This record gives sequence, structure tokens and C-alpha cells, in this order.
Amino acid sequence: MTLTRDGIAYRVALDLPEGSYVNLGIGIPILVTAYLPPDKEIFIHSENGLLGVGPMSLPGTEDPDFLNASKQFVTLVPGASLFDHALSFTMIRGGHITHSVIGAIEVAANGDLANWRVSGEKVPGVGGAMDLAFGVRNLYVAMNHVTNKGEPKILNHCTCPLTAPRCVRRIYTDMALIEVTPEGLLLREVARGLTAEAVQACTEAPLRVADDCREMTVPDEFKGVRLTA
Amino acid sequence: MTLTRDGIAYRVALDLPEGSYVNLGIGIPILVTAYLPPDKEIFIHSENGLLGVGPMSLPGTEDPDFLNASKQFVTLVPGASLFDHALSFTMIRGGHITHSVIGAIEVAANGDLANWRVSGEKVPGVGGAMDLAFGVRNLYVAMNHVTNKGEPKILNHCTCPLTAPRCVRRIYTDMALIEVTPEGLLLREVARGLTAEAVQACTEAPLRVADDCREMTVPDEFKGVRLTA
Amino acid sequence: MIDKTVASCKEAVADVFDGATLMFGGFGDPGVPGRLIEALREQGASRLCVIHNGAGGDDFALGGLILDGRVRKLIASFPNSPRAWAFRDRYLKGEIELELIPQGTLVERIRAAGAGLGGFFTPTAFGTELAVGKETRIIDGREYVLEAPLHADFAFIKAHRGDRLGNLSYRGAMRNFNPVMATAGKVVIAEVDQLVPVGALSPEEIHTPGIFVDLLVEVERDPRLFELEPPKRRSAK
Amino acid sequence: MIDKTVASCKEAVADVFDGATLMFGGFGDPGVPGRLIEALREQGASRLCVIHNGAGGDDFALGGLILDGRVRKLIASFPNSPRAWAFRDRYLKGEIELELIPQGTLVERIRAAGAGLGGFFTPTAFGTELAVGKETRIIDGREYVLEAPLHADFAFIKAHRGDRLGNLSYRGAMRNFNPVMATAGKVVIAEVDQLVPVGALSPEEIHTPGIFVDLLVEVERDPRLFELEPPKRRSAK
Repeated sequence: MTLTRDGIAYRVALDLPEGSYVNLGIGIPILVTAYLPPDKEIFIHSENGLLGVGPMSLPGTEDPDFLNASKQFVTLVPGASLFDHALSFTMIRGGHITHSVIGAIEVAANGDLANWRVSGEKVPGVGGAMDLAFGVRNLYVAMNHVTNKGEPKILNHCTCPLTAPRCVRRIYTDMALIEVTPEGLLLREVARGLTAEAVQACTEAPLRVADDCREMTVPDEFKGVRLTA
Repeated sequence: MTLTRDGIAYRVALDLPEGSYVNLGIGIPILVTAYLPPDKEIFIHSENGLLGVGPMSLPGTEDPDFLNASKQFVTLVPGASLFDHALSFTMIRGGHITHSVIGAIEVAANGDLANWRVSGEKVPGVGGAMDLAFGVRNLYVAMNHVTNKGEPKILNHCTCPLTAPRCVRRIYTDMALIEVTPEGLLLREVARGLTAEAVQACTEAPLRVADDCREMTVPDEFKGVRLTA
Repeated sequence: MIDKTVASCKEAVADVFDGATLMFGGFGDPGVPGRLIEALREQGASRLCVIHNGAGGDDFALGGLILDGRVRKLIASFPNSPRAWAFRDRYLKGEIELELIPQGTLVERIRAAGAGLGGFFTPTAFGTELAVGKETRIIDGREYVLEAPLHADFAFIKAHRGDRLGNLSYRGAMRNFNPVMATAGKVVIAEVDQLVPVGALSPEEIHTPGIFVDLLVEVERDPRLFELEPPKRRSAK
Repeated sequence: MIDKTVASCKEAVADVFDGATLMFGGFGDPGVPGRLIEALREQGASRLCVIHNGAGGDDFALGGLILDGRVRKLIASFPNSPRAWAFRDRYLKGEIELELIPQGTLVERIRAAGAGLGGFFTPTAFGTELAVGKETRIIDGREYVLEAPLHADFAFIKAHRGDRLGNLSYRGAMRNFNPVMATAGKVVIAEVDQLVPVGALSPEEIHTPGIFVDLLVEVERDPRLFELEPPKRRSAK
């Protein structure tokens, strides 16, 4: 049994502490918005100049001037603020954003991240990914464990152009939660029904299994959305 | 007959065009505020984050949060804006402020300005003078022609530490209006009753006399303030 | 009296010349000066260099300008949005040059130009493909890349409200690159949803002081950028 | 629930340590966190390095801290105000070090620290006494000086209104160095005239987002900094 994209987002959300300032990338990361623990105050940052992004706008209430960086219509929470791109990237590059959840093409055993350009891609684009990878202390990758073709994305060395070297702290996938440590990758959690061996089989880089390695605690469903598959 | 400090300020104000954005330094320059032509819209910048500074506050109406960089209580004109120091010096250093009127200790024939430190001064201070001198295209000096001891301040070469090299465009004094040109100093106007020779006698650097050199057109009095002495 | 307003976008963009470098504000749709860019399409200047976060969308504004073959070079951080098919087509044919810059470096380079700085050291992109050929330096134990200021002949920006002095205020996520680009263009042209009398914007709520703005024009929003009538029913029946 | 407020200035400054580097906002009196600095006088930390535009006034706040002999070094642009006699006395006796920086360079160095930059090239001061010993470079035909970021262990700032999340807004000329210093201190402590509920400050009017602020305390203005009761009769009968 593995996690759905929403399941990965749910699992990430559990780890965001109260008072954190979190940037969410396009794809699985932005899904985290829906699973923030209601008992914690967490501020979502969008690099186009919003801090305190709330739930998506309800149909019929979209305001054309309130979009997040994933180009979704959003609301703001009480205490939100608006600013320009210069201050927004001061927050990122200056180390003020405490957490960044970002997608990845490849992650290496030493925390190298490749997420902006597939080798041989036709039109490159980088957006704010490099600023986040260089600027944010707690950089969490949220992605599927393997490619559409079933190939590992967690490698000994990245083959795609790097976004930043040695920047990833944790990897959340549909199969596992892996921590990047100075001694290499540490398997902290495994999806229900999977074994450490099964995760390793889908991972090129060697995994050490944590002494307290446990099952990923994700319910099967949350508010009608499937979290496991 | 020479100009008073207010007379110098009055003469400077005549030359500020509509639509100019003008920073006024401490001393004679800040007096310009009182003599702005009422038929022109001119925006006064104060480096502590004000654009559109109006007249001084009337006694009894001072607001503790509305001070200009000369530490005077001021009002704002309609259309004024407030901002932080970073944007304020973006205006200055980025070349957006069109005119700066500044005091001087010495000005050299080539436009070198010395206005931040008297040789041997006990406690140095520079404030925003260097940013203005390096950043503003139309840098006008407003000062008395000679020192308290009667010594020339317009010299062949500055003896005090420079604020910026080759930056002064015009010099407005109690005796004359002098333009800094690539060929040296050009005497454009002379205070009523003085001769070009008399001005040269108080000036170390050589002055060429403009073909159309004329009398400084300053009334003896304006709203009860003496402009000539 | 200072009056920076002009009657039409056509008049506002009249002076753009062949080969000019332009900045366009906006991120996604919010804050894009769509009417000005459409007027530039009509105006005809070509061989343009455009600085913008993305590569425009569909056949509107920057997308249309690229479709028309008028852009020689694009300086951007995210030109690969699915809607930027006009750019993709020309880029793959080798008909447009691309300078790709991390988003934070892009805005900081624009700011440096506006603030009169000669360049800056940023950690972003050190050791990556996007820093190849750039000067690097280790400062206090950290690795940095030297980046240069980005100037433009013209900056097109969009604001919500503006007055004849050029004072501007933005709404929601419209701000993005606009206030920074307003400092960095030789000629800065703003389109606003609403022209208001001087004094209507309080000194504290002005985001772009008029000193940075040369021309402004009041426009109705182009429906392709969503009209401003919240709540807006975009997901129509 | 996030609650960055503390009950007193004493509590807010408790962690300042001997030898710390501090930034104090303000230009003249507006925006000076006078109550926090007075609490620091009580607190007792010494051998401080202070970054501020001036050198304080009279025997209050920074002036008092210097008078008490607690400041080892001052980094400033205008320490020679007549009211800064405490600094003048110590400076002339060689009891305090001074690093003098042009005002625009001072704020830009603070901003560079807050924005994670390694330094920048500015034209200001090239060829003058204040650029002696600094690296210089000619870029596109213009001469520049390389300047380094200025970090601090603590930034003391003052705002007009603030909420428990640390969101701040300023009034009039209070803003000056405060929003920039709020980005550059490891620990940022704000004193505000008025603590307001979350949501009372609109998203557009927040000048310093709460992300930059660690602690804040509501204070009554010290009479030495003029109380906030406009119209204020300062020139009393």
C-alpha cells in the first residue's frame, strides 16, 4: 500500500510546527495547504508576495488579484500580509522562511537536489526553486518515490542539472519518509504494508534503517480524499 | 550688497523647474522650502523617507512622527508619500531625485565637493551627503561665498576630504551664481552692486564671466524676511 | 501642474523603438500591464528584448508579441508555463534568445539597476548550470555568484489605483515585480484600473511614489486578464 | 497559538549578552525604540557594538547607553549631532570606536544582510576617505566600491501598531531604518505604541510582515521622545 499525492501532502503537514513559515512548491507540495493541522498556526508563503495564504477560493468567489504562485485563486488568513517580489525573496534567500516543501526530479544521497530541468528538456524554467533550495534551512522534498517508468528518483548522484547541492533535509514519498544525514540517507518511516527492503529496492542510494523506523501514520481517507492507494 | 541666507535660498528656488524632485540639505538649502514658486509643483524629498514635504508645522500642530531630515516638524503636501530608508536611497543613488541643494565647506573649479569633514574636525559625520553627491545629476551648492574669516571657499583644489569628485553643477552664494563647466567656473550672475572683479577677489579659482552675466534678481524682502543685506 | 496621465495606451507606448529593452510587470495574470502590451503590438516596434518573470500566456500581451515575432530576446525565470506555447514554438525553432535567471536573482538584478548599484553577490545558483561563466567568490565561508544590474529603456507596470502625479497602489498579488521595475526603467509607464484625485491615496498606502513613474493611463481590464468585479464568476456555467 | 508579545521591555531585552551587536531603528527621534534601549541600560549588557544612523541624543536611550560606557563600537552615518554629546565625549577620549558609513550604504549593507546577499557594489564614496582600503571596480565605465552585509545579534525597532503575530505598521517618518533592520537581526524585538488584534492591520498596510519579528511589547511613548498626542504642543507657553 502506498500513499496518494494527497497522502504525501498529509504526511508532510503533520511535521510542520506551529509558527513555521512555509513555502509550498507546485504539484504535491501545494496540496499541503488542505492538510494543515487546525490547532497550529502556520503561515504559508507564496513567492509572488503573499504571506498567510489560506484555503482555495470557493467557486464563484475567485478574486482575479488573489492568486498564489501555483496560479490558484486563494484566500488570505487573518494576519496575512502582501508585499513585492524583492521583499518576498528577502524572506527566502535571507533565511526567514523556515520550511520549503518542493518537488524533485532527483535527490542524491548527499542531499543534492535536481528539480528544475530534465536532461534534454526543450524549454528550461527555474522559477524560485534555486532561491528556495539555497535559502531555506528545512528543505523538504515531496514526490513519488519512482518515476512514471518505475525508475528510482533517489540516487547515488543526480544525473540532471542541480538546483542546489546538499540542500535537502527530508524526502517524503508515497513509500517512505527518508532523512538526509551527514552519514547518508536514513529510513525513518515506511508506508503501511511495505518493508524496508521493498523501499530499498526502489531506491538507488543505500538506506540505513533507523532504530525507531515505523509505519507512516496516514489514514486511508481524509474529508473524502483518498490518502492511500 | 550681498544676499542673506534666505536670499540665497530664494535665488535657488527660482531655478527649480516644475516636476522636479528636490532634496534639501541642512542649513541654507532647507530654507528653500519657504520660497518655492507657488505656481509650480515641486516635490521636496527628505532622506528619512518623505516625498512631498510641505511647509513647517505651525506652532501647536507639530506631530512627533513628522520630521524632516533637518529634524524640523513638517507637514506633507497632497500627493506626498512615505517609505523606508532603502527606497529613499534608491531614489537618491538610482538617479531619481532630479535636484539636490547642499551646503559646502569647499568647492573646487572642477566641481569637486567637500562638505562632510573639516580637516582636523573632532567627530566626523557624513549622513546622506555622499549618496546625494554621487547620485543626483543636478547638484547645486548653496553657501556663503567666503568663510567666517573671509577666506575663499571656491578653490582651485579642495583641501578638505572630498564628498565626491566633479559633482557640483552650480554654486549659489551671497555674492554670485557660478556654473561649473568643463572649461572651469563661469560667472552667471552677480549680486546687486557687486562687480565681477569683486566676486573674483573673494574666489580663489579663476572665473570666466558669461557673455550674458547679469544681476541676481532677488528682492530686498519677501514676506517680511530680509533677502539682501 | 504636473500631469503624467495620457489618454490612451497607444499614446503611452508611442516612443518605444526597434531594439528597445522593456520590462513587463506581473506574475501570472495579476499585475500584468496587458493593455499596454497589446498597444505595443499595434505600435509595431520590433527586435525587442523583454524582461518578465514568464513568457506570457496564449496569444495575449507578451504571448501575442512573441507570436508576432517581435521579441528578439527574453530574460525570464519561468518561461515554460503550458500557456506559453508561443514562446515554446519560437524557442524550439531557434527564433528567440532566452536568458534564464532564478526568480530571486531576477528581481534583485532589477532592483540593483533602480537603486544605482553596480552588482551584488548572491548565493543562489552557485555551482549550478545557471552560474556557468559567472564570477564567484567565497565570503565568510559561503559561496556566492556575482550578478549585474538589469536596466531597461521602458518599464510597463500595472497598478490598481494611481493619481496624475504617478503615485500608485496595488491590490492583492498585483504588486510582485511592479514596484521594483518602476525603479529600473528609463521611461516608466503604468496602466491603472482607476485614476483617483491627488490626495485620495494616503501617504502610507502609496506603494510606488510618483517620482518613479513617467506616464500613466486608466484602462478597463482586458477580459483575458479577468475583469475586476469580485466576486468574479470565472468558472462560468 | 503564536504569541510574540511580552509583558515588558525588561523581559524583551533579557537575552542581550555582553559583546552583542545590536541595531537600533530610528532617524532623529521618530522610530527610535527608546523604551527598549532604556530597558537595555537597566539590563546591564556591556561591550556592545551598536548600528544606528546617529549617536543618540542627550542622556536618553543610545545617548544614555554610551554615557554609561556600555558601547564599545558605534557604526553610524551621522554621529555628530549637537545632542550626541555623550558620544563626542567618549570618542574624543578614545573610549569608543567609530565606523563611519554613508547613510545610503549603511541601509543597503543592512538590507544585504537581511536579504542573504554577500555584498554589493555602490558608487557612493568611491575615491574618498570613506572608501580607503575597500575593494573597488569599474563596471560599465563607472567606479564602484564593494560593501559587505551588516548583520546583528539583535535588532530593536519601533512601530506604531503591531499584532501578536509580529505584523507591524509605521506612521509618518517612523519607518526609516526599521523595516530594513527587521530583516537583518537574528532576534528582532519591536516596541509598538499600540497592540491591535490580528486582522486589524489590513494585508496591504502591513509594512513589516510578522515573519521578521520575534518579540514585541506595547509601550507608552517616553516623554523624552514626545508623546503621541497630536496635535502635540511642544512649543509650550
